[in-house]
Amino acid sequence: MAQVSILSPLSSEFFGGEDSIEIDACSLFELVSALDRRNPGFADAADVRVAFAVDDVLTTDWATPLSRDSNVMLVPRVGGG
Amino acid sequence: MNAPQDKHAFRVVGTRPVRPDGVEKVTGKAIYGPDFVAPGMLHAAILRSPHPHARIQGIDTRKAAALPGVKAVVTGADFPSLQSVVVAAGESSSDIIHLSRNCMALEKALYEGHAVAAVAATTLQIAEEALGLIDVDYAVLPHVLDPEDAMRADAPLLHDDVFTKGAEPKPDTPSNVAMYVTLNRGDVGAALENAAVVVSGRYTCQPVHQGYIEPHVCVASWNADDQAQIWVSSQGAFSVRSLTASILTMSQADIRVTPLEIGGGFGGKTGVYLEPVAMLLSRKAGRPVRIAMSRSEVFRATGPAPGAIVDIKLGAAADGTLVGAEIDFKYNAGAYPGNSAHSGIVCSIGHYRVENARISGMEVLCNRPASKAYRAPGAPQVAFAVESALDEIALKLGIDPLDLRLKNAVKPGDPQPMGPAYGEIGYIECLEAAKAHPHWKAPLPAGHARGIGGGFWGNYGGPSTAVVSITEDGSALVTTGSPDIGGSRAAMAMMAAESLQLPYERVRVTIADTSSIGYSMVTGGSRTTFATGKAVVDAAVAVIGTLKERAARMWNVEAGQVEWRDGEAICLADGKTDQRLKIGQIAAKAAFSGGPISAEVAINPGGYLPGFGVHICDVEVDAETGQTFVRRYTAIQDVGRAIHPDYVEGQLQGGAAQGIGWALNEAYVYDAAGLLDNAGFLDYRMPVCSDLPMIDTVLVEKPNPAHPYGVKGVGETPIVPPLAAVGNAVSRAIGVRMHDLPLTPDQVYRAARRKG
Amino acid sequence: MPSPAYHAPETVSQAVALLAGDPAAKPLAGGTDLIVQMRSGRNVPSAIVDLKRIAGMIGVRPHAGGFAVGAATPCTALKNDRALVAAWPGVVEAANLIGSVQVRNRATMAGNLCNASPAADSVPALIAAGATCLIAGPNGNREIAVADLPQGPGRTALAPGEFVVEIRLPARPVGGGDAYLRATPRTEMDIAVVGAGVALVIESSGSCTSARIALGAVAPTALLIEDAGAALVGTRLEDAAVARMAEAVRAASRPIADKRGSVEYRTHMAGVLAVRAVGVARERAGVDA
Amino acid sequence: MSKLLVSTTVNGDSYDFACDPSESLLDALRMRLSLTGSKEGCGSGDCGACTVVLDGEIVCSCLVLAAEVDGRQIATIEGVAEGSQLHPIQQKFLELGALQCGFCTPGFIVAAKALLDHNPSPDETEVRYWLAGNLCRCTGYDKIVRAVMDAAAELRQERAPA
Repeated sequence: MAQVSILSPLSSEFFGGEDSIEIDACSLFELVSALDRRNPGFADAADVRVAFAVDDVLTTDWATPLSRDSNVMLVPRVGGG
Repeated sequence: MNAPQDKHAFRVVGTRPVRPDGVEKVTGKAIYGPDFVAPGMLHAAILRSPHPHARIQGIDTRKAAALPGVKAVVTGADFPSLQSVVVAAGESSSDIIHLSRNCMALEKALYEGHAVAAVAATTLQIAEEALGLIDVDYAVLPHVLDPEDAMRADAPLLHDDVFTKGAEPKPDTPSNVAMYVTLNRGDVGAALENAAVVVSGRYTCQPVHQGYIEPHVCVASWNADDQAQIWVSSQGAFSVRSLTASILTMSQADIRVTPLEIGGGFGGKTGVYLEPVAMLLSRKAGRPVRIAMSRSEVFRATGPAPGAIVDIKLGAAADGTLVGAEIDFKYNAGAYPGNSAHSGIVCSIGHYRVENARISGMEVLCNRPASKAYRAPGAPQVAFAVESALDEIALKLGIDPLDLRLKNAVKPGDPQPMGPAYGEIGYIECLEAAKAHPHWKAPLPAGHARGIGGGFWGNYGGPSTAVVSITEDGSALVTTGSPDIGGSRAAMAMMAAESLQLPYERVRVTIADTSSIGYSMVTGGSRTTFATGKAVVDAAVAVIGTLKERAARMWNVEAGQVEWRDGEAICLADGKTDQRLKIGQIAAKAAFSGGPISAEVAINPGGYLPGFGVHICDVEVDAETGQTFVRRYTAIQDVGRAIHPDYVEGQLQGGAAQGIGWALNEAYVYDAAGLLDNAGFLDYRMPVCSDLPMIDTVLVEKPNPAHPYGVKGVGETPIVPPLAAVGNAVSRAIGVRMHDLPLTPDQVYRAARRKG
Repeated sequence: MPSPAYHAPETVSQAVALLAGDPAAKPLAGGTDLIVQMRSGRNVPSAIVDLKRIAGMIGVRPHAGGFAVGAATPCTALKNDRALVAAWPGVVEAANLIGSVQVRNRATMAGNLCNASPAADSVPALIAAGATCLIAGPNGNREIAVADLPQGPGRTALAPGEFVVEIRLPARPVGGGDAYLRATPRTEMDIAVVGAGVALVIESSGSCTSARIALGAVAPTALLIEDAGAALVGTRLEDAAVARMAEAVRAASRPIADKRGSVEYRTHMAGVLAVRAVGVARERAGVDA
Repeated sequence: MSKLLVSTTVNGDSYDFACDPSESLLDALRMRLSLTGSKEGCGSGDCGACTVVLDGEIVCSCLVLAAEVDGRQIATIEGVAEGSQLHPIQQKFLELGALQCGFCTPGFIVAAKALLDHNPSPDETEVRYWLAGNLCRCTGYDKIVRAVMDAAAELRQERAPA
């Protein structure tokens, strides 16, 4: 059961304004699937628009194990030049 | 190899060798985008909308197609119809339909210069003549250029399929506001009410073009078997491949993109404009097709950075501690949704500890070319407002502007704007370096004034692939898929040489085409030396492992009994100690010890760290004429570690110059009809050599623990501080707060005069 | 662009015949305006008549105590003529503010004049200097004041078949000094927001006996502002006289607002630059400030 | 439109080519003679990337008609090095990292060489104004100016009597 915080505009765009939810997931792969079931379309966006911070560390490895008290933050990805 | 090493232990990293592609580039031999020729190639020209907003009711291309020498004509109708899906575009993302439509309009032209048709012919003259024979039936629509005008209820709507992302409740009517992003923490209202000083104001800056000197150009060849080749100078050949494949609904394996030398990009060459058009023309004509933009087309149809309107309220306690920030900004995204609002939020006050903040940002669509990434996209505009407001606070409280920033600057462990804690960042170190710099202490001559500006960029990692292989004579070859836009071949060779402990000259670097190496993201976002560099080092380390293994087999010892030192294998096994095998000796026998020696590494590294900087600018203002002369300039930045200091300094200097241009003179000028009136280098005034002083640099090196040599990435950050550094200097020079860029002589004169 | 014909005549009369025979033909000197206009489609001549192979078209020669500058003489070459630089430094400087070194190695004063841009840098300086131009045409040669050649943006007093053969500058008067200053947002590579050309004659007594003040980019053509000159004649260029001159300059200025400047700024700068140019010209006239 | 025949000398070699009357020298160099070292950044004389030497003076080759160069002498970036011996300006550009993308570099080198041919000891201001017709968007000009000044110093040393 990871604690998920969701930042603007992702919260409004996909989660009806909710910015904090609990999800049962053992990895980010599972988490993304679970979020997509709740809010269809999120998985496509996750591929290209979302960065994930697990316990304060931005991670690109979606297999990173999530524990019961992991904090996952969904951050809009910033594109460079 | 994972922890940064003591700098003095490096042999190659931190030195300044000649770049491997240098001689080709100083002798005119290097093949850039416009230099490439394919056998039998046709030349194409693009018909562009003369209206900023018009419905395309019909296009008659029959006369053009009948002109002798014309081999193919393409319009928006030739593009496959697509399902709306957001795809990665460069380092950001876009709806594939919008990307396709920006390459060629279908139902509406959304800005002057929007492509509406293209012709390929045996000569460029014939193609251009044919454009004149195309009859487009336009119904001209009202246009809008300014973001606040575009937000009005009666404003012309650009798209009926754009709904404000991030708005609550989820909107059911389309809008010119493409995105709305917010960040809230603490209680701003109370904080500002209790602040000792609150400054507020509206700051604006104009859209500016990246200004690369090489115009866009490509050659495409699409064969009857549906396999295709594209030769292009781009920041990302893989990005060209994936976007072209998506737009044309092709398999990515069928498109081979060969990167040519690239004449500047700064974010502006991370997408596609011409490639899908050239592909369609090529398929119709059955021959390779070249399309090259003129400079005017570059200005009319390719991406500026968004302009901005920023309203800010910033409050501080009497000792200078920042207590609250309220910021609302509107970015002018141009004709299609962009991606810069997020970074506007992040980079607004992310370099300071401000407990209470309410920040909101919008991207607003207007009838201008679609905005495109430009060096730290979205950061300089809002940083200009924040750093100007800070300067006002410093003046009001009588605090040294560097001390004010030092008091509030973020440190490792402080929270980032989006939440996670900062790692080993170096803003404090930069500010301290600024304070210690002779420039900061130098007395100002009469009529001169000094301004500073701070700022940062988050930098990035992203996927990269690298191959290191050992030749039969024991030299090393590095292959990557990251185009070299400013000397990165040198950095790759240096990191590989450092790792392999070979002389720099024994390592050579190739940028491969998309069919010859695995995926790499664009060269951009200050990610290449970090991410591709890490892949190169990892591959070199893997190769060292192989070399040790092969030496062990040659000595008949365990691999663990071999050490790699000074580019040689040294045997540690009893009875054989001090036996050595040079890399060439191992390489010569590679075929008999297990086969050729090489390693490919493909990674998506985390652990990238932001780069912080502070710039000091001295100006002299002629109050009578309003002319501003930049007399001295110093750029200070935490670069993690400089692999090749010349090219790191160059990034700081180039970014500073671009920022100075943004601050002083660069702007688009539109007439009442919505047509661009300065689509050339004469009246779009980028700084020339005589406009600038030497740009001093200080490379603060606080290594990144996640990179084998401590790299953080440097390219984006240097364009963030200059807008305010220049603006603050001019404001102090004339005693009037300057809110609106560019600070042309006309503007400065009028501001000084209003003051009287 | 459609390709025009190219001719490189060797005599003035051949050039006149080519130009007179084809009203859509254009003479080519430095090409720094014409070729840009051809490429942008703004000006597509049916034929190009390259003047540079005509003897005498390139170079500065003495003429009637002053100078004759061949129509195809690049601006840079003016700097190499010591007598010209000594006599009319303001004219030479004005011509050498145009574009870049590369551009000035091709661009000519005659081209600058015939392009008839209100912002042409050399024109106010030439007008202030009292320059004339020699025009060849189907009806023979004629000489007119430089000030009379431009008729409006892009329009000249040249009749079909006519072209400027040379620009003539008088001898430098005793006590004479000239100057040209312009305002641009950048230090180089820019078009004048305003330009001010000044030619003064100052007696050994310190009294100004002649003053010609010409402004560029404040009207459809470069303007000789006679009131401004009159404000200085008979004075010792005291501050009050110079201020009256500046006032006359601003009063005569009727600029447009465009991408290069606002009406307010241009009008203001016309006065500022005229004052500063008078200061430089006065120094060159050998009178202490 | 019939083509014009042009005979010219480029970097000391004679060339004959046919061109359109309105064709620029830059296009002729790049497309007819395959000398692609001179670049087109603007086509209007504002960027200097196409700088070549025409009869001893630098010009923007985009603002010269190919037809005009019949019988004249042209020098381009391809002729700056003598064989494989780089010119000191080229060498200094490399040593000081005075190029990033390198697209403007040929124009800068040709222009800088002309400066040092005219004026062996320019000061910084003279270098900056001479090079004002060459746009560079990558470097902020700092290292370019230093490279030219260093090359000037080296050339002065070479020329100085022993």
